[in-house]
Amino acid sequence: MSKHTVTVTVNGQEVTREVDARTLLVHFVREDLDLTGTHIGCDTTNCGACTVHLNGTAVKSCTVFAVQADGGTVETIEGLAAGGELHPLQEGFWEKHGLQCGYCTPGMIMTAKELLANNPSPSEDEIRWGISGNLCRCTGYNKIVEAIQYAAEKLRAQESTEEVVA
Amino acid sequence: MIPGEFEYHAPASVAEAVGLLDRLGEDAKILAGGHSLIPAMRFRLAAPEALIDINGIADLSYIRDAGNHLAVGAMTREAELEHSAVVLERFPMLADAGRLIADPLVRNRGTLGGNLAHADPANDHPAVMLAYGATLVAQGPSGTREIGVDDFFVGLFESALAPNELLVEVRIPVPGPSSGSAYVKMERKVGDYAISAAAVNLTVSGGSCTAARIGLTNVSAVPRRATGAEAALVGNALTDDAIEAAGRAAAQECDPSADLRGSVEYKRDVTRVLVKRAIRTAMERAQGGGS
Amino acid sequence: MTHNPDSRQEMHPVPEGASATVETTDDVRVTTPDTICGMGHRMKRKEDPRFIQGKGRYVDDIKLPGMLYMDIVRSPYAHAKILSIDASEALATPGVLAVITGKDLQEAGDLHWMPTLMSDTQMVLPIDKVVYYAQEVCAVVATERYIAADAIEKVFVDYEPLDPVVDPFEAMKDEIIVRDDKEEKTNHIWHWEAGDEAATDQVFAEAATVVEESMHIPRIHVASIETCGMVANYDPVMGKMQLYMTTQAPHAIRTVFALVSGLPEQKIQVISPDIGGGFGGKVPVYPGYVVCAVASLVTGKPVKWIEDRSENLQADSFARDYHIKAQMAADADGRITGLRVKTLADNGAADAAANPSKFPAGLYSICTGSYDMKAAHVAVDGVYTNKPPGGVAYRCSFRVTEAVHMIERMADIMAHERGEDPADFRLRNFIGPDQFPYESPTGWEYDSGNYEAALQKAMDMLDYRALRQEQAEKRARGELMGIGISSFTEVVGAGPSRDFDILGIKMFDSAEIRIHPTGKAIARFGTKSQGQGHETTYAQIIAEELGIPAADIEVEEGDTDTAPYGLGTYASRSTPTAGAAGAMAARKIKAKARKIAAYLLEVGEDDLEWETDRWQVKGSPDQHKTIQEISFAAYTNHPQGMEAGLEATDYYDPPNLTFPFGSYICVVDIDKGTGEVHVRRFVAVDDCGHIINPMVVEGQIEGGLTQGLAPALYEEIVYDEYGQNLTGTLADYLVPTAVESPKWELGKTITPSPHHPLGAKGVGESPTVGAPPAIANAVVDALWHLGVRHIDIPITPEKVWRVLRNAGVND
Amino acid sequence: MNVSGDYVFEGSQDLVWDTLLDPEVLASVLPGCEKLELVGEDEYEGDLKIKVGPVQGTFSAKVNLVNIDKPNAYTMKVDGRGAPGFVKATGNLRLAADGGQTNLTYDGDAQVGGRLASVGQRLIESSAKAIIKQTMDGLNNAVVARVAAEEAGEEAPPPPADAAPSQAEFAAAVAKEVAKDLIPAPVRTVGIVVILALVLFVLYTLVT
Repeated sequence: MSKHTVTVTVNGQEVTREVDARTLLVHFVREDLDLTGTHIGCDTTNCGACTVHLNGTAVKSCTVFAVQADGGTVETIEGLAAGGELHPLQEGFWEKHGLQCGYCTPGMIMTAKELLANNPSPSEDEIRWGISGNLCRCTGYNKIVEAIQYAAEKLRAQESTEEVVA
Repeated sequence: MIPGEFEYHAPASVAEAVGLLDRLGEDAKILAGGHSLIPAMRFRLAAPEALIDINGIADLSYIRDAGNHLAVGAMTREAELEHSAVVLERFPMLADAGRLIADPLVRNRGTLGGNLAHADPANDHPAVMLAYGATLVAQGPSGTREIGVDDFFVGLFESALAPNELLVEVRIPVPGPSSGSAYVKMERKVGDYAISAAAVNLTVSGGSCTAARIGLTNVSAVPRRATGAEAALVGNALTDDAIEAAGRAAAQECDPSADLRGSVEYKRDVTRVLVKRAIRTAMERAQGGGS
Repeated sequence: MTHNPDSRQEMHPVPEGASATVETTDDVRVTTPDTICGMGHRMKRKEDPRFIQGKGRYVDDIKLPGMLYMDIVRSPYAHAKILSIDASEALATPGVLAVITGKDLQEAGDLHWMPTLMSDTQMVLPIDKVVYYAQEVCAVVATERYIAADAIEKVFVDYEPLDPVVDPFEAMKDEIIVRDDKEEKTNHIWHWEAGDEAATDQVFAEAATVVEESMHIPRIHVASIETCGMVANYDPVMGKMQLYMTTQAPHAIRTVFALVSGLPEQKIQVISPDIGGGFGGKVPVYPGYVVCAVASLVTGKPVKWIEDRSENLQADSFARDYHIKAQMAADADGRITGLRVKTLADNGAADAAANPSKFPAGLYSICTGSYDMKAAHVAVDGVYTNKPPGGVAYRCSFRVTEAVHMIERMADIMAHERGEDPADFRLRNFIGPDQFPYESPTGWEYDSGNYEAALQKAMDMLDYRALRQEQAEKRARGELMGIGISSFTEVVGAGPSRDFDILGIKMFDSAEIRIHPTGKAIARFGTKSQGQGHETTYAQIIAEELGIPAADIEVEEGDTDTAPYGLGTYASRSTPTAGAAGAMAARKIKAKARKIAAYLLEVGEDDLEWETDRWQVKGSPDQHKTIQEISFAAYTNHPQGMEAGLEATDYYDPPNLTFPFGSYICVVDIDKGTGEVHVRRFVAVDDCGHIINPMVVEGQIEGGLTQGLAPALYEEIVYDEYGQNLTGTLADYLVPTAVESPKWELGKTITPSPHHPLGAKGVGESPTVGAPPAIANAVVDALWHLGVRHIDIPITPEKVWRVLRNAGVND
Repeated sequence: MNVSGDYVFEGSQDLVWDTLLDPEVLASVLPGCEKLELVGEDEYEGDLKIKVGPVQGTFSAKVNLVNIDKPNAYTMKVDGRGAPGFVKATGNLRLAADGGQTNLTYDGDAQVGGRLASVGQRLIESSAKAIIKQTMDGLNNAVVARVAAEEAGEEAPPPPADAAPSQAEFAAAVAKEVAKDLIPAPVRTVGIVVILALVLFVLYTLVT
């Protein structure tokens, strides 16, 4: 029925595409923009494998229409390693074996990124509740929590050095 | 699962949204957070011909201290309520519920207005607003009107809103001195609907209860207050027996359906236990200086 | 089909010279420096960089030019005749190219039926009747994913509903026949036995105490976060069929597909890219795969089919569903003397279990577990019901979870019946460390074990005796606390070719290593990781053997055009089979390297000794050639008369399976108001022989523990009496989140396998096998004094609540 | 799922029996009923468009009435099918005159299947209760109207013009019914025949 032109800044780059009103944001990211790092794992908004940031907030992109992102910003896993340098969360997941099959990892990392932005030194419980919208079937979550704690320390360390420098 | 086609409208103002509702009638649906509607559309169990996306309307998302009540815009996201200082400080029952709705990612999109207007007996806000005695402000073609929460939930997924009316604001009365409130929920796992939940708002003086409002979640077709449980408390000393009597009254007056979350008998007894726990927490909060 | 147990007595002779009683230690063996990173190092995984940057390549990420999309119309009835399929409106939709029905498959060469892994037959698409809810009925092929999704809503199937049979015990009465395509009109599929019935009866006759219990291990689902899918790409010009698919056993699928479709096997390439978790659910061939391949054949274009979550949960990848009646006998001293087990296996509409073909009940006869007893007898019957076919070996070496749950629950019931502490009861009944190799009464030969050491370590880790004291004090105050133990033994690494095959293909596995002139290497294997970290662990095995740094070894799997033939990854068989093949292939390379070193150093081969990464002259280590120098020489200066190059392949046929074990202790607190069970602590001590990468092993155990917690307290596929699946989405199939999953505490002991080249055993499944009974035992332990002896998993709050209220216990 | 209950109708047994078996009255009472025709000996066919909350579905329903013992009892078989799924129900209905009223008791079994049931399982029972109550109220209104008409000597009034009750009326009916439950009513004697609501509808909301 209704076709819409949407202009979205994706990982810092502005893109313009024609979409159906019903095109889900997750399909827009995967099929129209070929950013296949965002994954689909369910049809009931439960698993979180499709988590991206929409206008700076972590959302499940399978339950948002692409047309709702018009004029906004979307950040996906592919946008995290700025300038070839891994984000502390990517480093943490690698260092602490926070992933096995890798399918839930992009969504898990995007959720953790917002969690740490809101709460720079979360407790174990706050991390577990913070990622309770993201299902993982391989790891049993212990090492995901350790990976996020690793990233939190590194980000805090970076913060303090920046304060010293600034 | 892929939704069917529909016409998409993104009004910039409430008036424009209400105009669209009026014009398009029953085949148009409001799209707020969308986390109830979109999954139903993906399973083709809902196929509205048009969606009216009200996310673009600026002045519907706010948390304002309005003296004797907290004014919350209908499009306020659950996550904003969850992290709001005034809510954490002076509306602990709302804060209790805010952390237990679905999961953190859904709370970034789900809205207070959507949760209430949907009138799903399994949603958490209906019971909380019943216990607060909130007022809901609706705007239609001919202006706005106030609906008391006791009259808002009419049927299974049926609110008192007319087809061409939009919920725009929720007004939550500031709890009086020496009052205390709590929301206690039991769910099978994070993100599930409640097996049962109790929202209890008490005013206490000299160890006895002078006022009580109690809302229950997911144990009746229509969100309603547990008037029997309230009656068991008001005017009595808050002894263990009175608390047990209130729990029993709630268990008897609710009307749960059997499903994967439990049998009717089990849900009634859980309701009894949760009402008692919510009463005790509310009492502690009342004695602790009220809120 | 019955199976003669006696023929399996001579099953596993241990090769001469391998001493079975091996030392148990706690420390991980490390013989190579960090730079080489052989066995025992906590090496960061080589596969992670692509996953953490969203550059993994899963089946749904694959886009080919002109690719079409397929979607499937499914039955809303569990049992119904198909009167007609009206696809006219769908075909009239712009973008819809074809609707494929059972009749089309029949005409395309009788492809409407296919063999299952257990040599039964399964419908690809039905012609006259559907036999389970959500069964595939027909498929729509369209130019776009969204158009295909619209089109399936416009196909109208007229059904005549029939009464379904959903309860397996009802099914055994043959009042309703599920499979009327079979000549013998019965639902009874097979009967299978193991162990000596007469000896068992004798032991029961003499027993001082007999305990009996019935238990149902409910139907559960793999629910890996990626569902199943395929991109079939048939090139009509070259006659070549490329199948990108989510399969854990690409080679076996290629052979079966060749046999069924008639396409020549060299023209079929199965590519299993990155898989988003398999856990056994991606072993079988599902109807969607076959229809997708046929769609590509028919259209001459690539066709993509990706399951939705609800299709996956409702139509495939289910596991368990065993109805068990068990009896245990013990003498007056509390020694277990015998076990008698009767079981009914609900296979659904076809025996599509993923078992080795000689074992219709998988390795269920491991059910005597870690205990030394005189006699045991197991009898199992398989039956058809109106449910999806299966069951897969979900993170379990073919029915070992069902066996271990039964024996560990029975051990706890016997201990409690005798008023004994369950730990002391187990310590008395364990197979002693000096009894290995141990001949079990049901025909298994356990390679090595030290069960006391593992249980003692777990008890020490959480101060077991103090916990019992705390429990007693709390019980006196009316508080409910439980402590549960599970001391399991697994049998993994299928398996010796004399007994283990799938559809006749022997269950060896393979590795092929090729060293390049600059000393780097590429190694390909017949297995297929779905997250287990083979690209890292296999590299560490080769690094251990040849001293080539693991970082310099590229590991590949999953492409049948390049990888050597193998039986795939499931049942914790990768390390025991393909891992061993990697070691053996490396040793062949080391032998050739010795000849080249001898030639370069102008000494005899016997004058040389191997040291980490070089051949050196005995007594003067400065005279040596590193593996890198030897590799360069293999292409630039190899001895005349010897062929150039440095590579080897090995097809490893394990002489025996491996028997990992462990002891888990779980502490629970019970909410007397709501019946909720809270897991306060969970300690897991595992023994899987020598460890390749401790970090990866920890990840396998923690992941497996959460997949053991899931069926113990949360997950179950529920059918109503009409065969309707009521838990068909992740909103009702309760996969635990990080909040439900406890902070697991791990410990280890190391008892090497005497016959495995690296002394290693499989580990991926032990936690999923061992955890459920530990949790169930803890809950029953907390309630035993209220008169409850057993509660079936999942132990929901309502089940506990009913026990409490029936015993007069209130909040 | 077992569905049973009772209802009091304000009219004589014969009058209610006739009201009940009049397809026009039925069509006006069943929620979202767009058409209901008598197509054979005690056999009806109709289309029902059910809306509860955001979820709606169109069902084509076949209804057969069997073991009819006029005006005391009969059994109704229902087979409703649609894209969202299907409903198969059997209802045994018994009437007993009680002074000026008629006392109905009904019990039956309803099977809801397909996507509807797998996704909306939690709401099958509450939706069924809501639809049955709404149907009974509609029938009682029709009965009361006929009684009034007979007393005034006129013809039985045609069913209200707008055939299908709108959403708001549906809601009001349910609310009234639920409110009635709340007030601990004195034991009500129940009189008149009612039709078991044919189609159970399930609202699906997954996650707020």
